[in-house]
Order: sequence, then C-alpha cells, then structure tokens
Amino acid sequence: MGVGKGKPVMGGSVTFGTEAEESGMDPTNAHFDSTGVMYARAVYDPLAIVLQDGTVVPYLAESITPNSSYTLWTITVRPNIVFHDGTLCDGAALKYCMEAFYSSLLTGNSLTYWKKGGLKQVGPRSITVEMEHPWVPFAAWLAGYIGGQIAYIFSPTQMRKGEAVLNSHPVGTGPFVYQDWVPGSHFSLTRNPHYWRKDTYGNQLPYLDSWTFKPIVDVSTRLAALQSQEIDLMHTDDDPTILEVDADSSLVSLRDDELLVGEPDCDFGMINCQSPLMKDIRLRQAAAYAFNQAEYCKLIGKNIVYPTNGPFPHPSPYASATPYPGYDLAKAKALVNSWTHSNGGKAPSITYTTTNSTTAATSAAFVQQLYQAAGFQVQIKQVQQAELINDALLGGYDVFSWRQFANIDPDLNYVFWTSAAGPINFARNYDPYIDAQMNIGRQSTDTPTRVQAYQNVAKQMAKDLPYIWACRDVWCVAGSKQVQNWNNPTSPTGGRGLSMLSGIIWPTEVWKSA
Amino acid sequence: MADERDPGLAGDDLRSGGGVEVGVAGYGASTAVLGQEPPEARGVATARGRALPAADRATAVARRRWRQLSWGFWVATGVVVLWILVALLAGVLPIDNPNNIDFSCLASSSPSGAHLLGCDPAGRDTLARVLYGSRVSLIIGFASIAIGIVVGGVLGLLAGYFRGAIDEVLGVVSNVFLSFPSLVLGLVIVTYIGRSLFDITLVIAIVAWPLLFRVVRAATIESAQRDYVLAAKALGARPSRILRTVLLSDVVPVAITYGLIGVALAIVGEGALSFLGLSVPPPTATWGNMIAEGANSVSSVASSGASLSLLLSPSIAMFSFILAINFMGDRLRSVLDVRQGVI
Amino acid sequence: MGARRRVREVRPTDGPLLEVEDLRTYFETRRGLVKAVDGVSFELIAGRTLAIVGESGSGKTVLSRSVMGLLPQRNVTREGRVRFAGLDLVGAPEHELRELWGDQIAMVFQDPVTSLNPVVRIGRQITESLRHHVGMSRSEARAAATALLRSVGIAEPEQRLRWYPHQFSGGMCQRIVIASAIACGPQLLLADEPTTGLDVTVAAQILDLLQRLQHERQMSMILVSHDLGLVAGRSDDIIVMYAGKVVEKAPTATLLSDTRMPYTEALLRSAPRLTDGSHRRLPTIPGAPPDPSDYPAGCRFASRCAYAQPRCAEEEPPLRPGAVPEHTYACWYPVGTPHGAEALELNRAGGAVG
Amino acid sequence: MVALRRVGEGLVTLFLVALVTYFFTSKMPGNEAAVICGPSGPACIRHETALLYLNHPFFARFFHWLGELFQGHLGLTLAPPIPISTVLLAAYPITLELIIYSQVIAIVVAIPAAMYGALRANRMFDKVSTAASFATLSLPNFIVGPLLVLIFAVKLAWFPGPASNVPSLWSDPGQNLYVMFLPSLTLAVGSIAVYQRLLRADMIATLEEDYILMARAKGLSTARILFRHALRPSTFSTMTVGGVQIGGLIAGAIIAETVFSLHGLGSVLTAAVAAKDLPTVQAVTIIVAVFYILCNLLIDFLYTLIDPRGRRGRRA
Repeated sequence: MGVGKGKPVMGGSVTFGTEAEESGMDPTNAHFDSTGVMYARAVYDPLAIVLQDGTVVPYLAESITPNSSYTLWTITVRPNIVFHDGTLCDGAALKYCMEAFYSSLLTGNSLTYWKKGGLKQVGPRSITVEMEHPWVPFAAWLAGYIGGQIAYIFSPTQMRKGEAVLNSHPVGTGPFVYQDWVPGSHFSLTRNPHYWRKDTYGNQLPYLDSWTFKPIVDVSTRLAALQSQEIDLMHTDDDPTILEVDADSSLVSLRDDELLVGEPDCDFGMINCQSPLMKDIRLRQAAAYAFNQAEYCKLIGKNIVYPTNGPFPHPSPYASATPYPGYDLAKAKALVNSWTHSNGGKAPSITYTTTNSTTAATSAAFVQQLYQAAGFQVQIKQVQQAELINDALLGGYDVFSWRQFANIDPDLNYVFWTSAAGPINFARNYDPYIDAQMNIGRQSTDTPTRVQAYQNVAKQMAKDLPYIWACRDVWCVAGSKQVQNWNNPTSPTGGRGLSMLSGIIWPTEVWKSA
Repeated sequence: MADERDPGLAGDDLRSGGGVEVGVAGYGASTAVLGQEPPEARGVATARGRALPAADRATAVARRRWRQLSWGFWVATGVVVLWILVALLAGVLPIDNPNNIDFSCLASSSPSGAHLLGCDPAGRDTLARVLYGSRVSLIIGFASIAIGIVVGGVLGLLAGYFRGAIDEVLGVVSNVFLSFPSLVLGLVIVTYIGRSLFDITLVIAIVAWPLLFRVVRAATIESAQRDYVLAAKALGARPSRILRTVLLSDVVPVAITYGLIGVALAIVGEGALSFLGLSVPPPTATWGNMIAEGANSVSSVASSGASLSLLLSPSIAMFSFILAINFMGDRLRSVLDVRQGVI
Repeated sequence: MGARRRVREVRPTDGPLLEVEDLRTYFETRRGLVKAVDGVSFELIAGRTLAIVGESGSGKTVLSRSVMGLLPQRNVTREGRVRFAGLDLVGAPEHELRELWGDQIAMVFQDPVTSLNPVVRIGRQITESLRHHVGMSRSEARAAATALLRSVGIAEPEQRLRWYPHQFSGGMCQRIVIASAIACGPQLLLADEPTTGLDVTVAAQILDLLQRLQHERQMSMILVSHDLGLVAGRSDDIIVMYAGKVVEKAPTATLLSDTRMPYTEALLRSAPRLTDGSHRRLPTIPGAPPDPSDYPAGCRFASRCAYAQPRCAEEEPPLRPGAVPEHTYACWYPVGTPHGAEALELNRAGGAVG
Repeated sequence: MVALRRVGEGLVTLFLVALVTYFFTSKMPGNEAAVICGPSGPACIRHETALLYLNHPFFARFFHWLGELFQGHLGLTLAPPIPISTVLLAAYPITLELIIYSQVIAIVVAIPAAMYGALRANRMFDKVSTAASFATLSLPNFIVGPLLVLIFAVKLAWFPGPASNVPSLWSDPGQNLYVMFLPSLTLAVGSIAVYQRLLRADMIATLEEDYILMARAKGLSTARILFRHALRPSTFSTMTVGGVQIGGLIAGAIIAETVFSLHGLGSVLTAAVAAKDLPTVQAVTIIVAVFYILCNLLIDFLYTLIDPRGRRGRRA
C-alpha cells in the first residue's frame, strides 16, 4: 500500500470523513466514541500509547509506574511541555485534570477503585494515585481508547474559564490546535508549531499544516465524497461499503480484522434485561436460538465478518468456547410457546430498535424474519443515530441493534458489564458473578488468571444472554493514495503503535505527497 | 365589437390567459399563494344570477359547469381514484410484503421478472414499497386536510360572517401560524408532537388550518355581501339559516377546490418531512423516504439500474398523484368559478 | 429644439398630407371575420382638421389606428392604400412605421388616465419619444418637456415632471398625453375621442388646446368623436362613419347646413346644443348597429333608418356627390331631397316610425 | 402612519411567533436535561434542570428565554455545547446564497419566458411553457434535487455532487458559484414556474392597457415597451407572492441542503430536530421567522416603490 513509505513531506491539509459528530470535547464531560477518540488525539495527547503487540508505553507521560501491589500509581509528565494556550503541562496540571476526571459524573463512574483523596502531587511533574484495590491494567486506561478518556490531559486554564468552554473549545498539548468547530459541518485544526514530538529524521511533527474532521453520517455520501476527493480519509464499518472500497483501486484501505490486541467491536442485539418482556430468560434464550448467525454474517455481513459466541471473537487473546446457544429454530419455537402459554396465549411482541441507515434496515428486517419464525411479534423502530444513545440510556426498549466493546483491554468494558455504574450498563444485566470475574480481571497480575476471568465473563454472558451475538464487526479506514503514513503511528521512543482499531487512527504522523 | 378592442401588442385571445392562477400545490411557494389576501380580481365574470334564489341558481349553474370539464379532468380524477384504490387494496394486490427482504435481490437488484422495479439496497421490492408507500401519503394528505377543513372551515365561517372581535382574534392567530415558513413550522411541531402516522397527520393539519381558514373566511365575507344574503338578513333570517345557505352555495365549492389543492400540499409536506427522515419512521415505506434512499444511492458512484428505479419509481408515483390532484383542483376552480383571487 | 437626428426625413409634398384609399381592416375572431373598416377613402390636406364621427362600433377608432398602422400583429387584415407624405403605410414593415410613430404621426387616446403608465413618472413618459426619435440628451429632453408642459397649460412644469399620473386630474392627464404626443412636432395628430370621461368644460378646454396647438405648430389633425356637436366648430371637414363605411363626407359647414344622410341627421339631433334648455331630452337613435361580422345586404343603416325603403335593404347605396364637389354621401333617399321627404312620409303613414 | 402600524403589527406578530415557537419546543422539564447529560446519570439531570430553568412554570421560562434572546444570548447547542450564534454564523451564508442565487436564476429565466409567452399568447411556446410550469409546480424540490444530481453530477459530471466543500463567496467566487449552482437550481425550478405563471398572466393583462398602446404609438421598440413600460406594472402579483415565496424558499433550502449535504440553516435545523436539540431548534426557528417577517415588510416597502399609487401598501 502507498502508506508509510517514502520521505515525509511537510505541509498540506487532510480532511477525514467521520461517521458521526461528537457531543463535546471536554474529556470529563463528553463521551468519546471512535470519532471522538480521533478528535481527542488531534488536539490532546494521551498519557500512554498501546503498541502493536499490546504493551502500553508512556506517551505524554515520561513514566507510568505502579507499586508492587498495583495500589499506588505514579505518573510523571515529560518536561517543558506547554498547552496550546501557553499553560505549562506539569504535575499541577496533571493533578487538576485527574481530580476533574474523578469528580466528573461521567468519568467518575469508571474510577470507583480510586481512594477518596488518594490523588497527590509528589513532584514538579509527578502525581500519585492511590487505589482501594489493586488495579493492574490501569495503564491501558491511559492509552485513550474508547472509555479511556482520562488519558487526555487538557489545559486547566481553559477548564477554569467556565462551564462548557473546554467542551466547545478544547485546549491540549496535541499536534494540532483547535481552530473552528461547526457541529455537523467540520472540526478544524491547524498545526501546533510548538509540538514536542520530532520524527526519526528530526523533523518537527506534525507534518500537515491543518487537519479537518468532517462528519458525513450517510455512508454512501461519505464514500462518494472520498471518491470525488472532497475528503482524503474516511472510516466505516458498513460491510457493503467496505466491499465498494475494496473494488475501487484508486483507494488505499486498512481493516482491523487481524487484530491481536484486546477485543474488536461486535454486532449484537442488546437486550434490555429489565424490560417487562425480556426479563424472562426464556425469551432471551429463544432470541438466541432463533438467531441464525451464519446466515446473518453471510448475507448482511457480506462474509467480511463472522459469527461470535461472546465479546471476544477470534483472534482475540481472550477468545474461548462458550455455552452460547447457537441457531436452533425448534428450541426457539418451544421456548416462545412455553412463554406464550404462561402469559395468556398471546405471543410476545417486542420492539427492535436500530438506526436508519440502509444496512441497518436490511439487518433489522432480517432479524425480524428470524424472530418471527420463532413466534415473536417484532416491531422495528428506526431512529436517528443521535437518538440512539438516549433511548438506550432511558431504557425504553426491548432489543437494540448495537455495536460496541472494541478495546485494547477487556478491563475498559468494566463499566458496561458490571453493576457498578448504573445506566451505562445499557443491557441492565446486573450479575454478581460477572462483577466478581471483572474484578479478578482487574486485580490479578497473572495473565492466565486474567484470561480465565474474562473467558468466564463470556461464558456467563452466554447464560445470562444480555447480548444476542451476531458477528464480530470489522472497521475499515480508506484514503486516497496521496495520504501517507496514517497506518503507522510510533511511540516517542520509536516503538510501532497499534495501527487502527475500530476506525481510529492517529493524525500526528500523517503526511500528504504532492 | 371590434371597435372597442384595443389592438395592443398581444395576440387575439387577449382575455383567455388572464387571471392569477398559481394556487397550485407543489411548493411552499404555492402554499404561500394560498396564504395571500385577495389581489384585486381582474376580468372576473360577475354576471351571476344574483337575484335567483341560491339553491336554484346553484343547481342550474352546476349543471352547466359540469359539462365544461374537459376530458383531462376525468383523466386526472381517474389517476387520483386509482391511487386511492391502490392505497386501500395494497394488502390484497399480488405484490410482496414491502418490508420483506429477498436476499437474492441484494446482490443484483436491477429490475427483473421477479421484481418489476428492482429492489432497494436492503433487498425489499421497490414496486411493493411504492404501492404501500401511497398509504402514508394518502392517509396523511386526506386526513390532515379533512381536519384542517373542519377546523379552519368552521372558524372561517364564523369569522367571515360575524367579523368583529372573533375575526380579529382568529386573524391574528392564523397570521402568527402563517408567519412561519410552512416546513419550518412543521419541523418545530414534529419536535413537539412526534412522528407516528397520527402525529404527522396532526402536524400537517396544524400547519394547514390557517390557510383553509383564510380561504373560507374570504369566501364567506364575499358571499355575505351578496344581495340575497343581505336581503335574507333584512328579512330577519337567523344567522344559522343564512350560514347554511351561504355555506351550501358559495363556500363549499371554495373549500372543496382549495381542499384538493391542500391535499396535494399536505402530501408534498409529508414527503418533505419524510425526505428529511422526520416523518413516519422507517421501515414503513413512504414516498419521501424512498426518494431519499434513491437519492443517496444514485449519488454514490456505483449507481445502477436499481438505484435509478429506486429514485424514479417513488418520484413518478408522487408526481403523478400531485399533478393529477392539482389539475383537478385547477379545473374545478375555473369551472366552479371560484375566484382565482378569492384568497 | 436642438440638433435633431431624424431617422427618416419626411419631405413636404405638394399633394395632400394623407391619402386613404379603400382602406379595409378586418379582424379574424372566433365569431367570424369582423369588418371593422370596410373600404374607406379620404384625403387630408396639411394643416387642416378632419373629424371622424360615428357611434361606438362604427369603426372610427379602428380607422384612426388603421391609418397609423397601429394594429395587433396577428389575425388582422389591412388592405387598401394609405399614403402619408408620399410614403405608403400599408404593407410597410413595423420597424419602418415605428420611425414615423410618435415622430411624424402621433396619437392621443380616449382615456387620459389609462393612457399614462401609472408607474412611470410623467417626465419620462414625455421625454422618451424625444430621446428616442430626436436623440436628445437627458437634459435637453428635460428642458423640452418643461416647455411642452408649459405650452399645454400646466403650471410649475419642472416640479410636475417628477410626478406620477395618479397625482393629476383627468383633464391634466389629457394635457400631459397631448404634450407627449406633440413632443417631436408631428405633422399629423390623431386624437381619438380625446375628451371621453372629462366633464364638458374640461372637454372644451382640451379641444381648444388641441386647436391652438394645431394652429401654432401647423399640424394636421384627425379628430375622432361620437359627438358631432363637439367637433362641429373645430374641424374643417367631417367624415361620418357607420358600420365600417363612410356614409357622408363634407366640409364641416356644408355637412351641417346641407345634411344628406339620415344617419348624420340622427347624430345631429342627438348632439346637445348650447341653445337647448338644460333639461331637453336628447333623441337617441333607435336600435343598435349591425353585427360587424355579419353585415346585412343593402344599406347597413336601413334597419334603423326613418327613411328606409325596400330598396335600401337590397341595394347598397354608393357614395355620390352632393351639391358641392367635396360633399359625398351614400343614401338612396337623402335628407332634404324630395325622394327623402317622400320616403319619410311613407314610413310615417305606415307607422313604422313614431 | 401606515409604516408605523405595519411595524407595530410586525412586533406583535414576532412576540406571538416567539411564544408559539417556545411552546412547541419546550417539553416537559427533565427531558432536555436528560439529553444533555447522556451517560452522566440522574445527578447531572438534576443539576442541568436547575441550570436550564426547567423547573419553573411555562411563562416564567418563556420570558426568561425571551429576555436572553433580546440580549442576543441564543444559548449553546446541546451537544457539543457550541454557542448557537457561532453555528448560525457559519451556516447562514449557505442558505442566503442558495436563496439569492436561486432567485437570480429564476428571474433570469422566468422574465423572458413570461414576456415571450405573453407576447405570443396561446401559441406554441406559450402553451408549452405554461404546461411545463403547471407540471413543475407539481414536482416537489426533493424530487428535483436528486434528479439534478443524477443528471448533472453523476451522469454528465458537469457539476460537483453532494458533500462538496463550498468556499466562501469572497475567497473563491468562481468555485462558490460553481458548487452552489445545482443546489440553487433545485430551488430555482419551482420559483421559475411560479414567476412564469404570474408574470405571464399579469403581462397579458398589462399588454392590453392603453398606456402600452400609447407607448407603441410613440414608436418605441417592442423590447423597450416590454421592459420599460410593461414589466413593472406586471410584477404586482409576483411581488405579492414573492413575499410568501420566501417561505417556500426556506423550505426549499432545507431540502436542497439535505440533498447536497450543505451546511446551512436548514441542515442545522433538521439535525437539531432529529437530535431534539431544543435550544437550537428554538434559535433557528425564531431567526427564520424574523427573517421571513422582515422580508415581507421589505416587500411591502418595495411594493410602494414600484407602485406609486400604492401608498396604502400592498394591494389587499
């Protein structure tokens, strides 16, 4: 591929077409999805970076070190780094940010292990965080993937300006400086001339003069924009579109399906385990038996994706066999019948909520057919992307078409799977066994023990059935041939970073050939 | 009387093309036209039998007028009736379920024997969706205008007949509603009310009533000044009786004519909301959301016969219906001698 | 009037300024061919005033426009000969006629209020032909317009140039129309019922104004009117038209003193006179003019004529000379002749006329 | 006096428009806060509720909002919390350009077509153009737009398709006009039809007027008569409708922006409605309504300019 080779050229600008707009840029306040993480990487620096082999090494931080029992973590930032507004990024700033994350209603949910008042500045550039319990994979939270927003260090000066100021005008230490944001239209950044990183040739990073994110929700419009060079890069997990990208020889593309770190995104039907209907395990089992994964992944997933039996599909290091109920229409029918008998002879009527893209419509109609074959009544409800998360939060649904869980370490899904964080466990499956296994995964230093704990989580999910697994999800980033080096991020010490996970790339080292 | 002709620049049939006739639906623009105060009528025949009792006059005139309807009117009526039948009978027609997915049609979805108009990218039969799509359009179009006519019509009659405070108040209220561009008002109310079939019907009725109110009010005012109404008043007839007579002979034709155009406007309005993804949510097929899907699929480079059909089929369906109903409205208006400038 | 840039120089000729010979003007309509002007001939000597008189529908307005060529472009047949200052106007292409219109031949229309464009300041309406035909600059044309307004009797002309028509009374409007018509100094002015809609005093003022201007500028004038009394004192010759034809033509004095055509006589009787008492009821001519698309055979006035005899309905009377050579009329039983008297007597006895 | 009265009426209407807008966009307390808070939970909702004044009675909230509006505080978009004014400032040029360009196209096409049609009434050109106008009026612009994309962007590739970058008119006028042509044409098609019909009808009536005959008798050329004498008096109906047309144009702009993925007021409004971003819906609606009312006042004023008799305002 034309990416990553040759001598970098300075200057130029790149526009990245994203699948959605972000709700804000304050890491203590706005929930970052794939798009948000990329926005954040452009304007902020994460404290750490994950390498191709899954190890986490410092990035903005000079060092991130735990004590022997993993209950006291010391974080030191690099010297002489300033935020875009001139504020020094030192130990005080770091402490300020971490306190903000701890007290935030959003990110505070993830930091339940922190000891109250356990945050101290211990040197001009250092802080320590004291934990209630050992938190072994804590460094993974500082690499800034989905859920790990506490990695992004922002200017305290900007935050102090008032509510929502940082959220709309982010100030970090990152490679690009916020210039202009018109939600729905563009998020524009210009080169940070004082960026602290240099490349291996000694060139000042970043290479580009400016970087723009352009949200184009409709995927065919996004691809058309790439093909007509209105944008330079885009991401998508829409399978028909990935096939179109493959067919277009003028484009260069990269998929995240060879991933060996953490786990990829999965497509699944997320069940509201507290909904009047679906809290009955028989119906959840029937839904799982009724779902023909193989056909679904072939027809809807275009054979790009493949079935999974849990949140850790092959080739995740946490993959294992689970007792997940495979396709068995007879069993599904029997379960629905038994439910119908015990509920006055009326067939279960469920709402299946999804987005309004074409692929979502196809998928939903297919799922509807599968469920109706088993005896369910299925109402499809298609909502706009923007409404989706609120519907999930408010819990007024039966089954949701959902995509989630890509991450560099299963521990980052702690809030979504345990009962600790309330509504963010969208499926509302509150299982003490899963809570316990998640805690083991977090607290154990022994890798096989951790793997075993997460495999146990997957097995338990196959019994609780909060998620009706469909397929693992594949993301694709595609670009025109002029855009170089977007697949090849490096750590400050020259280590090869993880190239792409769930549509997220690094803008820092991208350059554009003339 | 050649002597009195003005041998001006125009050709011979100088009077035939006159009159303001833009009360045709299709645009916000023409919604707009509906919202106008009467421009001074020009060249309008007023040789009506004013002295005749209203009923006799109405029937005599009506009989003569029906004969003036051209064959085009009946063709248009046929098209409208056909669509109404399609909407009613979509369930029993030999077509697919509109939400059924044919996976063999996903890959090659161009028109074929099994799918005469091809499939959409989700593998659903375009023909079935177009035919079922008529339901949403027609239900919302007719129901919302029915509500609008009842509400706007009654208020318009009262305001136009009694004038005074009630007229002032209703005038201000309708004015406020007309101070919004119609689609913007629709969008705002959608935010408030919601997007089910009933919600959207209500939304469009709320947008439409002030227009129908104005039409009926203007017609009532005009009618109330006719000699036979003045005479009836002088003779001490009760308002309810006068309103009934007025209603029958003068206002109903106006309401029907503009109601028809209103239906076309309502369908266009629903289509616009649908196109924006803010009407009845998918997967329900509507002409508007099909056009939006078609528009998306033709704009990507890999467009094919299927995406052409996906754009053109619902477009032609909608166009044929609106054109037909507009044509009906236009012919009826000229035949029923509804003043073009009445609103 | 400054340096004129005439598009076409019209040389004065020895003969009459205007010769009209067998002019026919037919309109094709849905109801058939309307023969508005059906074979009219006359001459106009430079500097004289010719009045064309007849009821509405007699074809006099069409005649005046047909002389000029100011007709619709479609569905009109115009035949015969119109020679103006030696130029043949029938068959001439419109762009040639346009060079004469407003410049050599001008027209004043019936209704002064509707003849002025309501949305254009009167200044521009007066100056536009000056600028167009004479090629005057804006300021020259303005000065000329001021002088014109003054000459038609409008006070404070400079300010008034900026006014719109609706700010003037009807009489004032007609003065403005006249000013704009005579702006380029035409040789021929056609005034088509210039006093319709004006009250009697104002009408007289307008006609006096026209007469004065005609003398001052030595124009020829055709004055079209339905009112024989009004034009009687202001014309040199009179043509009486009925149903598209000339029925009597004579110098004014002759026509009044020696009326031959019963139609003329009827018109005379229906005209108000200053000597009449203010409440005298004017006799009107019974009946209506014939359908111009379907004229009856014979004399077209026969059905309304007090003198009519069977012959009148069969044979069309030709124009024949009267006592003086300039006098012609078309009647089998002319007024003031024994024939006529006899016919009238016969009809009275038969009770056909009350 | 008349002008003062109009302005007074305008102000009252504006107030009521604000009230209606606010009524339809202020839902039950709590909901808006829930949308803002997203995953942050109930504590956040309580906090935001207090902050947003949501726990006050309707009229208190309304006047609070109106007060803020008067001081030019439009508030923040829900998510991300960008000042709404920033968003609107970035978006309005697209919408305004769409409207202006479309009207230029419409006038350039409709006036000659209407004149020629009126001049040769009921002949071939006139019949065809009149029928075409009638048909066009039944063709909603969400059909016109995609068809234009299909023909001129996809098949012929003469013009750029959806999601093109629009440079500002000042920075790159050529490119701006080039990119905006198809979207503007989408709006213009309807206007052309409306103007053609109105102008043609009025023009036919005007050509019968005595002053046209008078102008002809002055020897003026046909073009001069049409443009100098016939055009202005024939624009009254068009002007009257033109004011209300603007409402249709705003609707059309919303559609065109969606078809061509342009970031104008319309797409801001649509996105806000979809995301239930009530503050933005309120702000866009009120601004559009003010714009619409001002346009109509302006047209009233233009009307008196064009028709010197009409010191009494629009012919009503």
